[in-house]
Amino acid sequence: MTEFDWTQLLDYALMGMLLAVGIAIVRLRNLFAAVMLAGVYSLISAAWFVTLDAVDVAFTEAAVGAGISTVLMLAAMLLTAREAEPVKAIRHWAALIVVSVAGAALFYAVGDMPVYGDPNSPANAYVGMDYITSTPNDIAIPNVVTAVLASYRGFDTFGEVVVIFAAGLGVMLLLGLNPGKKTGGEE
Amino acid sequence: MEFLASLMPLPLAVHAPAIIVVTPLLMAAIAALMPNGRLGWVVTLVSTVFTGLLALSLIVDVQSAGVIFYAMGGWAPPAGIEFRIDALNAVLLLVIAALGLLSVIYALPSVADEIAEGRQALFYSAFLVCFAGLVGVAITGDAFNMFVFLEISSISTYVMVGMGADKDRRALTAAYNYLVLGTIGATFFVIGVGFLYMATGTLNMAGMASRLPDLSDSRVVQAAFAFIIVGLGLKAAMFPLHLWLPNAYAYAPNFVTSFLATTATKVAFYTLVRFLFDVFWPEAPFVAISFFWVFAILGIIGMVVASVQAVFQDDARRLLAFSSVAQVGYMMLGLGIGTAAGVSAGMLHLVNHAMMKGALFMALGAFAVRFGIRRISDLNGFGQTMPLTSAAFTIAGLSLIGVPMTVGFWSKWYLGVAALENGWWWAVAALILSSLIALAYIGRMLAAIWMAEPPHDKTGGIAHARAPWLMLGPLWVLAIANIWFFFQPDFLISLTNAAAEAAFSGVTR
Amino acid sequence: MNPHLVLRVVSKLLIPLIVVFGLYVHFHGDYSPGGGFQAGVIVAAAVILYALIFGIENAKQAVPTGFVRFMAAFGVLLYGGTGVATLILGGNFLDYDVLHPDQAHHTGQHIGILLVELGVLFTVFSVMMAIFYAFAGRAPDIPEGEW
Amino acid sequence: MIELLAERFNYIIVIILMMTGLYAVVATGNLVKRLVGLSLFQTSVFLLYITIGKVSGGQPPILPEYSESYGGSNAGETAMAAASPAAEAAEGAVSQGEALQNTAEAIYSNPLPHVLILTAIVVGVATLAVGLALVVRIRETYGTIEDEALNQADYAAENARRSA
Repeated sequence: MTEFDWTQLLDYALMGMLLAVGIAIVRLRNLFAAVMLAGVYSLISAAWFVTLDAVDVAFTEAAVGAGISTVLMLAAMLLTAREAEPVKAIRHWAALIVVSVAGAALFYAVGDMPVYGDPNSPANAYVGMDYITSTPNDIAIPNVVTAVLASYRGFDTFGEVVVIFAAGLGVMLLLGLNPGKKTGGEE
Repeated sequence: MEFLASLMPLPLAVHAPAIIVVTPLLMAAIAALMPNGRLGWVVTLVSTVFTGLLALSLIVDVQSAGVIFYAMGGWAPPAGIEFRIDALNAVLLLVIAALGLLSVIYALPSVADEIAEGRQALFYSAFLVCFAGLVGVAITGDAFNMFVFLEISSISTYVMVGMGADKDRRALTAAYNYLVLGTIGATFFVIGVGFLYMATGTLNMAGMASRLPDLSDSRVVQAAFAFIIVGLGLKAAMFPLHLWLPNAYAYAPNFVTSFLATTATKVAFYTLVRFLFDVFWPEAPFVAISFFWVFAILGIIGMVVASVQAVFQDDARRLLAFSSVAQVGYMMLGLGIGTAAGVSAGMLHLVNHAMMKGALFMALGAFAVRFGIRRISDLNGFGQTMPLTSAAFTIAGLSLIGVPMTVGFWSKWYLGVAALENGWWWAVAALILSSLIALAYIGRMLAAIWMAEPPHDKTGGIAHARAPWLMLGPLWVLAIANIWFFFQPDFLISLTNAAAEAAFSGVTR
Repeated sequence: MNPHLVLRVVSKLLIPLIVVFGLYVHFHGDYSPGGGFQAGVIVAAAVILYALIFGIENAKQAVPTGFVRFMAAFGVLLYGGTGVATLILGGNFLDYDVLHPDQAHHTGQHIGILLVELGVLFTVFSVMMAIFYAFAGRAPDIPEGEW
Repeated sequence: MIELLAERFNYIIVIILMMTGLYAVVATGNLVKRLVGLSLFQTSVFLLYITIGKVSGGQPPILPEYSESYGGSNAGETAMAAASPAAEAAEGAVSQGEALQNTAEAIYSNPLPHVLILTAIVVGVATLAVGLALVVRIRETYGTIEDEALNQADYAAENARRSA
């Protein structure tokens, strides 16, 4: 590309912020701060999703990741504890081993990954792009994401509704909707 | 079977792959609205009976047609999601449908005993969601759709395990640990699927399979393989990724344990077979290496170590849970042998283990519903107290050890034969060793049941009790199946041989 | 003077706007980012805001727990029911084309997408409310000084 | 080598982020913080998927509105438009053809990863809700949400039962 792409600078800035926030979350022991930063992390991700053209995802991530999840974690934190105990040395090393093995496997693969933004990569040259050309003929709505979500892969979305329903069932079963007494329960 | 299937009206038969998943999901929503547990149970029973009939008709269809495809939304793959049923997942359908139905019949007295009345309807709803999720995982032909169904079944499972907290608070921590490890597993699986998508551009498993052989040098594909194996291994409780299993099985409500132990890890095992042989292909260098160095080795370590751990348990259900980890080891060994005979033996053990573990956990649940016992020492003299339940327990226990006259013998026989074909005499030695340890831990329970002094009631006589018929019925069906299929093994062996053949012929059309 | 007066007035103005925005996000999902899921979260956020300002008991009168439980199941039934309707009309599961004869404009697809997104909206909204009721009902009273 | 990495810097950052989240899950003994780590891990995986689908110079996969009958911009009207059998059938077909040409000219990013991640976000929040509900119950039953303290409490209870 001959012309310098200024949005790349924005990308770099967002990635830097994600890294900083991510590491801060790991190091913080104050749960309130960690939870709020997790919300910030989601919000920055949402911003990056926008520069990556995933506006639907950005919208959802902002509403769910930065909104609902944060509120949920705050509520749970209020009911449980404000401060986490420091990480034990043995767990620290165990975690480092797990992370290095998984990270090594991932870095091993980086060399064969398609170049960032490559329009001819297998992922971008096959089904994904076919949706763009077939949606006007098959479904005739402008938002291709909605078309794929609700029609082409509508069964996935049905599963998604069921997952949410299952979570609702779980919360109703475990906590109850009218928690007057201690162990919950519907009646 | 053919007769039952022929009763199915044609539109039902054509759309059976969709209906078999959607029925329990819609019924789950209806069960959640039921005012009391008994009605919830009726809804659940109706939908599992219906699902069972559909499963039978699908299995018959697969035997005649070979492979059944179903395009969701009418969109042919790769644009849409495809369901795909062949001889391999037909076996899983049979196991889930049969054990699901038996567990549901068994559930009414067990759930009434363990779950608060106000929550029973929701509980049955969660069960149906889990049931549908497992069926969906078994028959979907789309990798991402498989993730969605894995999570449907997993989330409802975490909840159901946590519901054991009314009896034992450790159910909560068990459910939490299961949730964290299960979610890590699912996320690893998603990373793997993402890498496969990156390399092939499609999510349809058959589509991936047709494009992957040209990409065997791609590091992305190799990393995808590693992440998928670890992710599914976590869900299948493959040693040493089994840490969530013992507590989850030990403290969940009895009915949940007997359903999960017979289906959930089995479905995860099936997904491993599907990915190893069909999405990837057994000749690929990294897959070939994994047969010996991952599945055979870890399988054998798992079946010996977990068996030894089982010997030292005091809690009866925890003992059986460790035994389940060992049994997963047997299946992994079958997979690791890497031949059609090995896979067939692994699948045979999958079916047989569902029969024996189902009966064992159901029997413990029957003991619990009458006397609220958990520990092995509490089983003292139950042969006189609850003879019917104890007899069924004994049959299933012997089957678990693998003595002749029970179906467990065939599992080990065919595993041993398949291992010897590879010249793996040490695998046979490990099989025998693990069976001897199984003799020790089952023997310990049988000794307590039959030889120890029975508990006495207030008048000084021996206490007598009978489990509810709804519990004894499914229990004895499984116990008799354990003997019946020793004498009539051809049906099961033809099913699993066809499954192995289907695994080796790949998923391309 | 009630220290929450400003909050009360502002939220009374905001809540209807949030609900309208949620519905906009829902019904405009075919044309712009958004859809049933985001809309469900936004509408739930409006009710949660109401509960935070005016108390959970008031919110439970507006959106009762029984209604929440019913709508969560109803959303699943609506989504699945759309699929069953397509089966009865002779298509594959979720094949919306059979819902309407006008194939040139793909009206069947539009009806189908509208129905299933409504299902998503109902379930997501009510599950978010269920989660909120379950957690908030247990919250200990936090002295204002602590924040 | 430098160039190879520079062209794939997005994956490298995303991998580091994923591993940060995974570390938080495994290392911490606090049950709430472990769930925070889990959602960090999952969000980073979402980033991985979305960067796969990015096309340089692309725009969001929302096509220009190619049919008059769907041109309304106000919410209520468009909702009706979606369901109404449109009058101008012929016109619609023509403008659809034009739209096809438009789509061939513009570059769009890949919509499929977006759809997958929308589903995955929902699965993530569902897991989080169930996990937090369990944590709240654990806290109410045990009085702590630290792993070690929980193990000790179980161990002590087991010993007490055995000696009784």
